[in-house]
Amino acid sequence: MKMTYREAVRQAMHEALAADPRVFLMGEDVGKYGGTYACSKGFLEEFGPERIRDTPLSELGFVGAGIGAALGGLRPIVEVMTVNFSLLALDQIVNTAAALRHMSGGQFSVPLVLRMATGAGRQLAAQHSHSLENWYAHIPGIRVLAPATIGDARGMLGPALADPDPVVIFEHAQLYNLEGELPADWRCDIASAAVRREGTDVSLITYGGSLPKALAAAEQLAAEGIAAEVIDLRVLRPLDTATLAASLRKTHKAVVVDEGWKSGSLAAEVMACIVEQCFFDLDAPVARVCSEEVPIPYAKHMEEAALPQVPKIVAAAKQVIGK
Amino acid sequence: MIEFKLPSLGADMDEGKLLEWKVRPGDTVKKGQVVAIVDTSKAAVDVESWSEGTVFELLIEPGETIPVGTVMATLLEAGERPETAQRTPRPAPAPKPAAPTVAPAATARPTPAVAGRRRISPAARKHAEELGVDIETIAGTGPEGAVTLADVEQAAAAAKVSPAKTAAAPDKAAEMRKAIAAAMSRSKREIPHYYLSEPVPMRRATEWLAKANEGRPITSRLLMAVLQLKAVALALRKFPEMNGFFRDGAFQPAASAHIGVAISLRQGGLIAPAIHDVGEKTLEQLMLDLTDLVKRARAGSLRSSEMSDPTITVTNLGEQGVAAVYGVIYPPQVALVGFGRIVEQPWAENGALTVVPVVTASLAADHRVSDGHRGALFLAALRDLLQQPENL
Amino acid sequence: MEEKELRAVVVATLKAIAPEVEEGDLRPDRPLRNQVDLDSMDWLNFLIGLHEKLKVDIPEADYAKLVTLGDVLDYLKAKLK
Amino acid sequence: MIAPPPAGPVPWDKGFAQKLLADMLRIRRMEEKCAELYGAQKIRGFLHLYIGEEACAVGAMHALTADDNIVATYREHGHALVRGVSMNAIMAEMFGKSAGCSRGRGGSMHLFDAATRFYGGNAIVGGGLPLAVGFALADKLQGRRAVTACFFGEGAMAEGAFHESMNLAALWQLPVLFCCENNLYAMGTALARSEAQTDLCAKAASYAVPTLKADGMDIVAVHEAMKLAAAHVRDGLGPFFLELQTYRFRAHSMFDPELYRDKAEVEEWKARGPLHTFSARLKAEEKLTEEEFLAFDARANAEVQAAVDFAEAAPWEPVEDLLKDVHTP
Repeated sequence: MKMTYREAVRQAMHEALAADPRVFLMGEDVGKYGGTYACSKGFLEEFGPERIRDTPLSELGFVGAGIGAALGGLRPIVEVMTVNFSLLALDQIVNTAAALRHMSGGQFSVPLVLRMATGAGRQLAAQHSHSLENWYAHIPGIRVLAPATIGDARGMLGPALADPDPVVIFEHAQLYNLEGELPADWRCDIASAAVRREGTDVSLITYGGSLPKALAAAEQLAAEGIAAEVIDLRVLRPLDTATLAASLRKTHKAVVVDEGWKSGSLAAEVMACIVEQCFFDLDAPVARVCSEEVPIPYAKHMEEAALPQVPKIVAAAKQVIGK
Repeated sequence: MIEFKLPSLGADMDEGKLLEWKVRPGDTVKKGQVVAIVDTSKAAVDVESWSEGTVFELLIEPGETIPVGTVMATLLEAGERPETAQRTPRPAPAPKPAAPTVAPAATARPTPAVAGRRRISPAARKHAEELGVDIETIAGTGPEGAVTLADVEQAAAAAKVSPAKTAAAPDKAAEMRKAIAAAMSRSKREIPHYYLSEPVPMRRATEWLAKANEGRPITSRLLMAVLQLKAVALALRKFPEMNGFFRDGAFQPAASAHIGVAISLRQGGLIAPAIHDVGEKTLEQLMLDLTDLVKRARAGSLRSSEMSDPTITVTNLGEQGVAAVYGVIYPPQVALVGFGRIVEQPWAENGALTVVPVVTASLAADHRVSDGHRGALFLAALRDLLQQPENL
Repeated sequence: MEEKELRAVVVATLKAIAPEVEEGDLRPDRPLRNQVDLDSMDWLNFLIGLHEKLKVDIPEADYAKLVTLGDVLDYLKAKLK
Repeated sequence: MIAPPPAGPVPWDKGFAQKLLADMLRIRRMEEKCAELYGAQKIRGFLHLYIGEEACAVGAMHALTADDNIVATYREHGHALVRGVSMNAIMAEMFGKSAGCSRGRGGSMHLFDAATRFYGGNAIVGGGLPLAVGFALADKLQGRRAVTACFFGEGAMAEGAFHESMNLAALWQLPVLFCCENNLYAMGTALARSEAQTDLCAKAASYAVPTLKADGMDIVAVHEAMKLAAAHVRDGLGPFFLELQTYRFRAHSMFDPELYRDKAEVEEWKARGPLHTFSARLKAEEKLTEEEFLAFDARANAEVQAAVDFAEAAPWEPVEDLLKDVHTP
């Protein structure tokens, strides 16, 4: 069945709200406005204002409230419009949601799902174009997901809500308009990475909004006789290093594509894992293609120069292959 | 004629579906008037006209989805008459506003090859061990001359294909040629060489050597080369700037003189493995070391440590060569001493002319580390040492 | 020792050091070191080889006499009498 | 709450009154052109227009001096223009050109201009408030007699930044003029669905800060109230909270479906629009003729067209400058 990524997110939330009365949706303009990215259009009319709660612009406040409600026996889905605004709520996420189970000696768990848009590419300039998944993937106590396909957008929410601990779902803003077939086996786990394209010459490792670029790069490389394998991390914490190792044992070369800034990026963590676990399988230094380390500029050609692009991925792949 | 195009109605909107026209051909339109309702992926939105005129043609039917910028309708400007106006064909999608193309910034290349330690990938090293291939003899074809898996597999295959050692030799020689080429071109690219030479009268040295060898069985006879090596090592004590490595933009003097001895291999190629601590060894010990080194070099069983840690190199053309040799320094070393052929030459001394065996000693040195003046003093010291063989 | 046998020993010793040498190519009347690339170490090893096989001592002073293959053979014949 | 200024005839001479009217017209025509340019994909990203709220920026800015600091929000084109940033530089910025006031890097939401102490828009709701407190602190500690005026919408009053900034400013008696442009909707959420206490002055007063409310559609009321507030702050009597009740005639940004308000309400506010009510009042008091109005309008449209031509012709920033001005790339 053909649908957009946005529609897949909507169906996932609709199914959760219909199936479990404990589930409710809270966030800025999720109700009357239908959601900034129209993922909750029609929910207010169907489920009522108690379970579809528009919030004031108080990110720290309503994310903290979401944590409290989860502790109080509900299953909240809190939508923080974008990762850019989640910075205001980081204290509640890091110091309460992530730490509580351990801090309370195992007494409490926080079954909260946080959804937020992420990434750049629409000329929204520096304050609205962040890609900070790596900040969240740094924190023990929360699971971090990056659905990059229609199937994952539809399938990840269920298991995330069933998880007794906090789960943060990053939806890249450029993916909402992605259109495609919903695979029959959309039900999925939230623990493993996925091989989106088999290959033997180099492993392109990526996640979220960069997956389409990595697949396009693999397409170009194939035309030049280079068989690139594309790995979609899906889960940014904990990283599925087993899938990475299996791929490296085959290709011996890797390029990590990550829209975050290079220093301390998720790409850096993936590279560290590869060097730690696959050192003797490496036939070339691991390369990475990240955003240029600059606040994302507004002008289109400057934003494009700052972000990872297909030509850069192809060049990096050729470099590690020594072509 | 005014073309009314589908405007962009949002940051993440590339196309829109026309739901309803709010005007019909012949209607007049004022600035800011809503003329249509278009469904973006998020909501139905009123679309205004920014120009004034009378509607002439509606080119898109409700229900059609068109990309942003597509001509949807045409308006007649004041004074234009429908009869004379020219009909517009079905809309072709408007081209995207052009922005300058972006050259892909080159990804950061790994730091340039640091000479000395050879660049061998972990996988290649492991695979070589598994196949029992000596990794040191494999020239790299990977990035920056690194030895890669493919190089190991090719070398292993080559070894398997030709059982006779010599048959494999040409491959090995070709690979060695590549390694030498890489080192030499890097040297010429990075090291600002300066060259000096000095003729050295060798009568006293040759006489001393002949007398020394008289009392020795043939198996422990000394060659002139060891005298020359020892002289170089002793001279280096007063000129440390000739002995060491130039790495990461700075000179690192070596604690002792590990002298690389240039050895030519029978099937072609040249390597310069090191004799360690030459300054501290007797001539007899140096002769033993030299003999062993040449034998193992030619048998291809040198240890990798011997290959990569000489702090200076001496090249000696022996009896067949020419009068003088000006060599190319082996990076990361900073100097190379050359000895030409010992030749009988007329020599003026205290006004009298005699015939004396003479060798031309030459120095190629790295001008980043030492200057001609110090180089000349070093050669002079070498000249004086060679004329006191008894002190070597 | 017969002339032919002596010649075989000399050539074998030479090939041990310079495998690429072909006996047929060696001209007995032309300087040996112009026909075969022998540096000072090779030459010393060649003489050491002859010394060990033929139990003959070759003082350094005599080196000058050993220019052609013929010289070497004559010198050794004289030594072996 | 201090009594609002008396109604009655326009208490200004013809020249001053016409100056303010002209400024409102300049903003209106610029913003209308921006809506058109957004449709034509010349302006991209997010665009928040000020149509309907012009009286606030014009009335307020004319009560401030060159020494004062200005901190605004992403709905900032009007504030920047009246503060003195050239329309050419603003338009070029929205085109993403290097001749823009932020060299094409900020776009509509991030206009900056050191010369006029215009410390920018801000895309984070309430993001500018703590900044304003800082400017005021610096001025106070350096004995610099100036007002820091920060503009924000009623939506920002739900952010922690608002409460923390108000308290700091009140606690340390800092020269901050909190100017709230209450346009009744925070994007898609009406005031009553966002604030328990919808009387914004009462909320602000809880920080022991004097407050004043004025009709944001009446430029006279806005200007006179702002003069009072600015004088209070400039005299070192501590911060001041001014609420300007206004309304945006267009969507929050380009475009939202405006499901959250009905069309009748929009028309009702349009009837009280700042431009035509003020020009009618001036005509009635013989301080403006129709010809003069048409002349101001023509001049405004010419200025807009010149700005568009300037922006169209201005060069793009060279890609090689991507990492310029970032301290530790």
